[in-house]
Amino acid sequence: MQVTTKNDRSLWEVIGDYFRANSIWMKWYCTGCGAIEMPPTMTSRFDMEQLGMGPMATPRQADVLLITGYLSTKTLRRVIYSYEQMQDPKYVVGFGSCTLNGGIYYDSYATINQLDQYLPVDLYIAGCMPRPEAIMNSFATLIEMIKKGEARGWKHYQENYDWYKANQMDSLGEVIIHDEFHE
Amino acid sequence: MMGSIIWLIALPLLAAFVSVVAQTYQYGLLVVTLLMNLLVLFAAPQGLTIIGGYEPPFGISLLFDQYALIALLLIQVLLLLIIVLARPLAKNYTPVILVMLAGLNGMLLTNDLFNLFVMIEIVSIAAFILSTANGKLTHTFHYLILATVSGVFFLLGTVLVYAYTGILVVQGLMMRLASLPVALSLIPMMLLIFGMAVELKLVPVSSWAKNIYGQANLLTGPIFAAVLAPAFGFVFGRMMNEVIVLHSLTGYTLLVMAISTFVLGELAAYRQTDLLKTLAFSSIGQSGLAVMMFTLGAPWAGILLLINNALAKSILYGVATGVTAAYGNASMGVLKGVFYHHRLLGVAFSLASLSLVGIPLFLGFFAKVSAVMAIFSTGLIWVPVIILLTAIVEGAYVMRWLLQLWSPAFEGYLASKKELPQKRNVFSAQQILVVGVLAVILFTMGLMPQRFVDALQKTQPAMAQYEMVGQGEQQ
Amino acid sequence: MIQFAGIALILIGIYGLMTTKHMIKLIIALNVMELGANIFIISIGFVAHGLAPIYTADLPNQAFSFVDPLPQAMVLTAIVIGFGVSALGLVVAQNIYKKHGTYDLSEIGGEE
Amino acid sequence: MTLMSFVYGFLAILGAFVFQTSLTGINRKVTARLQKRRGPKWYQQFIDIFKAFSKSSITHGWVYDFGAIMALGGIAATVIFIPVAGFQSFPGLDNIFVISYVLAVGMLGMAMSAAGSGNPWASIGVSRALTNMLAYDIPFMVIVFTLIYQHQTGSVSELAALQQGAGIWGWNAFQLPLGGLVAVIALFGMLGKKPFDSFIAPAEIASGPMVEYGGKQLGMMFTLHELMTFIEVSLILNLFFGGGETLWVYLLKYAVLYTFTNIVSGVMPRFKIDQAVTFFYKVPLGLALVQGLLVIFGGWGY
Amino acid sequence: MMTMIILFMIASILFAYVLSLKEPKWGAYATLIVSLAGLVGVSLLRGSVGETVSFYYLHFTVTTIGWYFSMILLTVYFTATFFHPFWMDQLIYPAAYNALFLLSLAGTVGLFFAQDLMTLFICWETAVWSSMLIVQQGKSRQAAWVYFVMSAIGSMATLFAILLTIFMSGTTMITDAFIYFMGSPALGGLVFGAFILSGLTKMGIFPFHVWLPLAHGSAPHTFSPVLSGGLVKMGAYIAYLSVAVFPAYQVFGDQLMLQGVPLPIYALMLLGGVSIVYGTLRAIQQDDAKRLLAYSSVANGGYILIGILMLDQMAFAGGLMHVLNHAVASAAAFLAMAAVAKRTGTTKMSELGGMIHRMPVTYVVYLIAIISMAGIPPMGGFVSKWLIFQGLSHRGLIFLATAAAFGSIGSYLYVFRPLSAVFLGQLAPKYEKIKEADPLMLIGMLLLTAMSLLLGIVPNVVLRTIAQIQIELGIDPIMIKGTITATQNGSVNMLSVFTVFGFGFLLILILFLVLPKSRRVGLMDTYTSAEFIHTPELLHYGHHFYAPFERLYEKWPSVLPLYQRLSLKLKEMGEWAETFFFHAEPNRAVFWMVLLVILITVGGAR
Repeated sequence: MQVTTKNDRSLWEVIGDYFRANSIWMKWYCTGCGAIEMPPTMTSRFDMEQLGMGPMATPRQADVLLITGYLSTKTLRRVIYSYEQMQDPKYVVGFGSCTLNGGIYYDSYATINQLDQYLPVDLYIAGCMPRPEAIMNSFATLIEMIKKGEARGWKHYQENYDWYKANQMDSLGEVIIHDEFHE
Repeated sequence: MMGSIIWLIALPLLAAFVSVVAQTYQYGLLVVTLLMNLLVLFAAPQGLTIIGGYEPPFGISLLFDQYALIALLLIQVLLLLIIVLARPLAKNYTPVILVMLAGLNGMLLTNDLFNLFVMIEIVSIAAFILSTANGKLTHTFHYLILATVSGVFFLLGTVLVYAYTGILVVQGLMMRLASLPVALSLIPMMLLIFGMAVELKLVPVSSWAKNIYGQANLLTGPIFAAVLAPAFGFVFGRMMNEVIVLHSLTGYTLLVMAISTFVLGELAAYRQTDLLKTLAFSSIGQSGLAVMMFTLGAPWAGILLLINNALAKSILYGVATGVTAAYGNASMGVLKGVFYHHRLLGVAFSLASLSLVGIPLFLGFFAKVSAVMAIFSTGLIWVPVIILLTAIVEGAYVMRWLLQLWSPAFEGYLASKKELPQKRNVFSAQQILVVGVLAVILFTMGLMPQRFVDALQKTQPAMAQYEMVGQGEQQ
Repeated sequence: MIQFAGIALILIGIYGLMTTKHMIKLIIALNVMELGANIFIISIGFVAHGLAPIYTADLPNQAFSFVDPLPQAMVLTAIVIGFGVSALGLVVAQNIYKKHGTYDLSEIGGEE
Repeated sequence: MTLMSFVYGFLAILGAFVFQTSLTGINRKVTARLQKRRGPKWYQQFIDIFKAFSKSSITHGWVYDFGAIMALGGIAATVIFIPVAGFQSFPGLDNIFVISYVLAVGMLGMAMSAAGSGNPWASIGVSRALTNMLAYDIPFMVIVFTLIYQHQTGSVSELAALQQGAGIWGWNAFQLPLGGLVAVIALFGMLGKKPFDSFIAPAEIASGPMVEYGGKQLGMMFTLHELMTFIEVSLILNLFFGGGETLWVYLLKYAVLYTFTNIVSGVMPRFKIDQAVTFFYKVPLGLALVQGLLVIFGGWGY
Repeated sequence: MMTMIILFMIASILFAYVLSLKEPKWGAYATLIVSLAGLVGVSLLRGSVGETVSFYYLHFTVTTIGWYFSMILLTVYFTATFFHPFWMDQLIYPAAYNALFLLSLAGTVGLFFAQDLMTLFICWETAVWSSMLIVQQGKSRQAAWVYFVMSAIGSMATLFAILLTIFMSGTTMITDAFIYFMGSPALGGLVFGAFILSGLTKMGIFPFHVWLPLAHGSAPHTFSPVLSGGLVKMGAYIAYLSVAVFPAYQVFGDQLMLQGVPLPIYALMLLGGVSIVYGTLRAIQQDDAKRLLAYSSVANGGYILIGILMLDQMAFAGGLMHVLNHAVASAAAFLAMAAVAKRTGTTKMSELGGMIHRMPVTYVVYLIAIISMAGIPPMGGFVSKWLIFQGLSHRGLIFLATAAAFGSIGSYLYVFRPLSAVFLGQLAPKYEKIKEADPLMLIGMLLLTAMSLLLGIVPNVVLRTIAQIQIELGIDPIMIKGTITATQNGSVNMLSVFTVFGFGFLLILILFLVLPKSRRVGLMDTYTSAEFIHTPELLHYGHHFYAPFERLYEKWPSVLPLYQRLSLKLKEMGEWAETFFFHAEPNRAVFWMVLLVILITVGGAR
């Protein structure tokens, strides 16, 4: 796996990155128990809006895909589908141990262990579960990364699309499925 | 020789006797008689024909005026066309038809009240026999009983008139009767009215018409609806203008009977799902309308309605009975879309029904307009309201049938190459021609209504000289 | 007096016409009614002590009056017509009987 | 209609955008304070909009783009019609019906674009938005009819000018208190503020008409929302609160009115759409009719 | 000139019929040419106002209003004929269709030029029955029947009024006859009510609207535009006659006045208001696009009625102009639906979707049409609605204004629905292969589209004629100055509005083009909560578009059952009559006869 490190942004991209860093709209993919940490982060005690962050209803509008916990293979398909519907530049944040290494489900037949095998994760938040403080802290980090143009996972995904696709297919069989409800 | 109007009665009678003997030439005889009658009609001078040399108060006389001319012409022409149309059936009934023709002509011509009774009875008997052609004898029996009872009433009325006035001459009888005290003239007038009511199909004695008209065949349907009905209508018009004195009681009774005949007949027609039954009730209703016009002292509107109805009904019955015979049933489902195969018949039928309803560009419209205008002048504004409201009902059922008969399928059906119902043979080319001729007559009359109405109005002064007397009584 | 007899017969006929459904009886009622009418008509022309309205050579010379001949002529015609109608009615009734096996209209019902 | 008119018009659009967007940002802070939060920066709304413009985008076909352009174009044009403190780029075009119907061009464009995306949520959102419009516009229109009848003019600037000079009591909101109340309630509906915001319910129908927008189209929609807010608040301001004698008074009144709606909506729950319709037809429409009848037959306000 | 037109019409009917018998397509082209010739011929009549022609018992005269109405009608007829060649194989009686089409055209044009009342009625009925026979060739016989019956109710009332007028006044000339009633308000009221009834039924005003959705919805697709855009406008002409030529305001002068409107006229206007609301609500519910448009005609008929009945400077002009605007817009919308139906075979919105990707031009036609219909600038519909609003608010007719506002906003709801469900949204796979409508059809539709647009940008072209009509009637004409349309309480310059709108659009277009280009994705690539859906039909939102709103009034009673019940009652009465008076036994009839004889004898003896 080849990691791109080039960072020669044009002026427009620098300006764009400034805006993107200060306005982080998230699509929460609340797959696991981690989602329970989001409401306190959003409401008056921690108030994520002061960083320009906020939840969004659809992936089209969102900049960040937040995966809050373990991902079963069935869910992963949908995560990938959602990710591909997001507009560039887009960022993936893995939330909690489960996305990192499988967490307590590390030996489950139904979940995946490492999210970055399938999607380009820009930032992991470790912990089981991470507390709001950790979340706020890591988002501050993400903002810095975006500002500096270091959060380039989306570009990496484009460049290594085949590699990601192969991994996805390896684990899921097929990403877009025709399930029993249709046809 | 041919100049005498009496041939109109004599010729058919003669032909009737001959036809019994000369079976093979029956049909030809009928046609020839009718054609000769037409000749006589044009050749004979108008005026009073005295039979046997007795002056009017004593002997029988025939009155041939513009009014009689219109009626006779209508009847000869229609009967001629109908027997050509229904040739196979007419062959079996030639003597009856000839006798009936003699009776009809006599009925319209006679100037003697008792003679009128006799003629009416002759026509009735011929009609009974003719109605057996429908093959439903109970209905014939029904008709027979009712017509005879009313005939007895008419006879009694005639006799009473004679008893009170001493004369039986139709022309001018009203003058004499009007001078009688009301209590005296009431009963004969009422008896005369009821004597005619059965043949005029007035409610409540029109029950026979439902089945006689409603199960008619190609011969009886047109004859009953287009020949007998207008003939009796014309006779009634004559009676209303020359004989019958309306008092407030009889006048309003007659008016109510006429109106309820019109309204109830059309309402009953509205609910029918059988084409012939619908037409039967329509005939009843139309008859009520014409009677209403004569009652209200607007004879020319009545005449117009009678002519329109006769022409329209001859076509409607001709086509309807023909189609019914071919397709086996007159119900809505069976006859759906039948005109798709019979375009010309369909066009004639449509013309006739549009005219019947009184839709503009056709004769019926002018008839209806004349009727309403005539009623306005009597001051009874509510009567036109009833007429027009009922006209909606009439239009509704006629249009329902028209739409049903015309549309075999919906838009795009033919493009999808689906099958339509089978075509069956209804009429020969000759028969279609006859229907076409009738339709053309009706249509042309609608094209020049003004001339036509003017001609009718010319008959007005001659016959309405006593109108004011009756009106004075009525109001 | 004879007029009332005629009217009574008419009423009897009408009663029959309204009540029975038997075809033969209906025709009989019709005949009774016609008979009544005929009697009534005759009575109209009746003149007490009148003579038959026939001019003959040996007419009495004293004052006399004819019976009105016209009603009689009418009755003659009416009887003929009545006869014709009755005959026709009976033929029809018989044919109905052949077809349906009854003379009673209510048993036949409506012929559709 | 000179070239300068167009320049003024452009400046009006720009000014309206800048002013309203700042105000929105401030009001986000106000809302946050209501909820005991710190809230975003006052220029957060600008960042959000520009960020949307900076992202890549997708399109679902030409009507998706065309609708968006038509929407924003129509709304931008409407801004030009709005008289601000008596100033108009194109004098004589400020008839109230013209404004409210030109506004509809924008809404139609947006609806078209949203439905053109093929997403059923967008269609549901549009259906709710239109229903909502049917609800709030009728009472508002009735009051507008009353105003026109009373003053015999349909020009917004004239109606605004007529209220000035008599101090605060000259405002229609106080002259016709029922009407003023109806207008303010209708303003909530127009702005899509709670409790009448079911058509963009994010958790239920994924933000409704906006569901498929991302990138520049989303940015355009945000811009559209700011401009539309400007038009609607200005309309109510001109019709019922006397407009403004000078630009500053106008902007001040505007800010107060907008903040007021924002504060109220901050503590409101949300109506279902049929509830909104029932509410508008029961209370505001009734009040509006009563007000109208009082003015027309009772001679109130003369 | 006039004689030539009449003779030409009659000849062309026969010609088209014979030609269609030979080859239906030629007949279809003949209708196109004939209606074009009629359009040109009538447009030349503008200069000869006052010319009279008698033809048999029919008398015609050229009037400004008649000219205006005929031009509208002929335009609609003309544009509809562009579709005829493609429909000949769909029809069961193509020859009759072509002939009746021209006959109804002749009837309507004759109606507008009628000089006397009989001619008026004859032309009216001719147009009615000929169009009824055309409607019959569509999807439903019942529809044609209901159409005829409802028309008959109106026309019989009108016939009554006409005959009474002729009888009372002794003249048949329209302009002279009605003056008689100035002296007798009671009779005048009766005549007014009866006369306008046919107009009400034809326009589909509230209790008489039942025929309209049925007939418009199931007429042949090529004739629905004519019905909605053309024939309905005959009713507007009757309304015009009964308020402007019939001295209604004078006759009702001693009645209770509501804001300057006499109570009877106000009541009629309220009916118009009810039609607006009712038509709007029902249109929102429909699933069939044609029926939806038909109900929108009901609503728009309400506007026209209110406008014309106002008989003032503003709303009257608006009403007359709305006749034109709605004719053009509605015809275009129906034609667009016809084009869709031609390609897909259905007009049911729940079965369609995504047509824009296959028929973009048709879509544009429909879009412009509905913008005009909803009264959104810069299309024609706005100007007329604006004038009506101005008039209403000037007089302070608050309930009517409420209804008008409801209809106006409500129209956004219902016009958007076919736009969304038929043209936008997901394209079903079975329609993947369909093509854009035929160029000839497109020409017809685009003509109407161009007209809608022009009417919106330079409405004064038409308003000049309307001002002329107003001057002839002796009321204040609408004020026109250059491109400015002015009323007593406000003015509008549609050209400026259009320019400003174009300016805004241009600005945003530039912004859009400057920003990076978007990536094209498929229609199915939409946000579905990450669910995989592969059936476009399932992802199409076409059923019960406004379900929450519809639920509020779905239980409201409909009017049609009332008529059905009435029809049933009539049938029951017929059955009753049959049982009592037409019973198949002789005894009963004898009983009745004798009973009556005895009763009269007894009555006479007393």
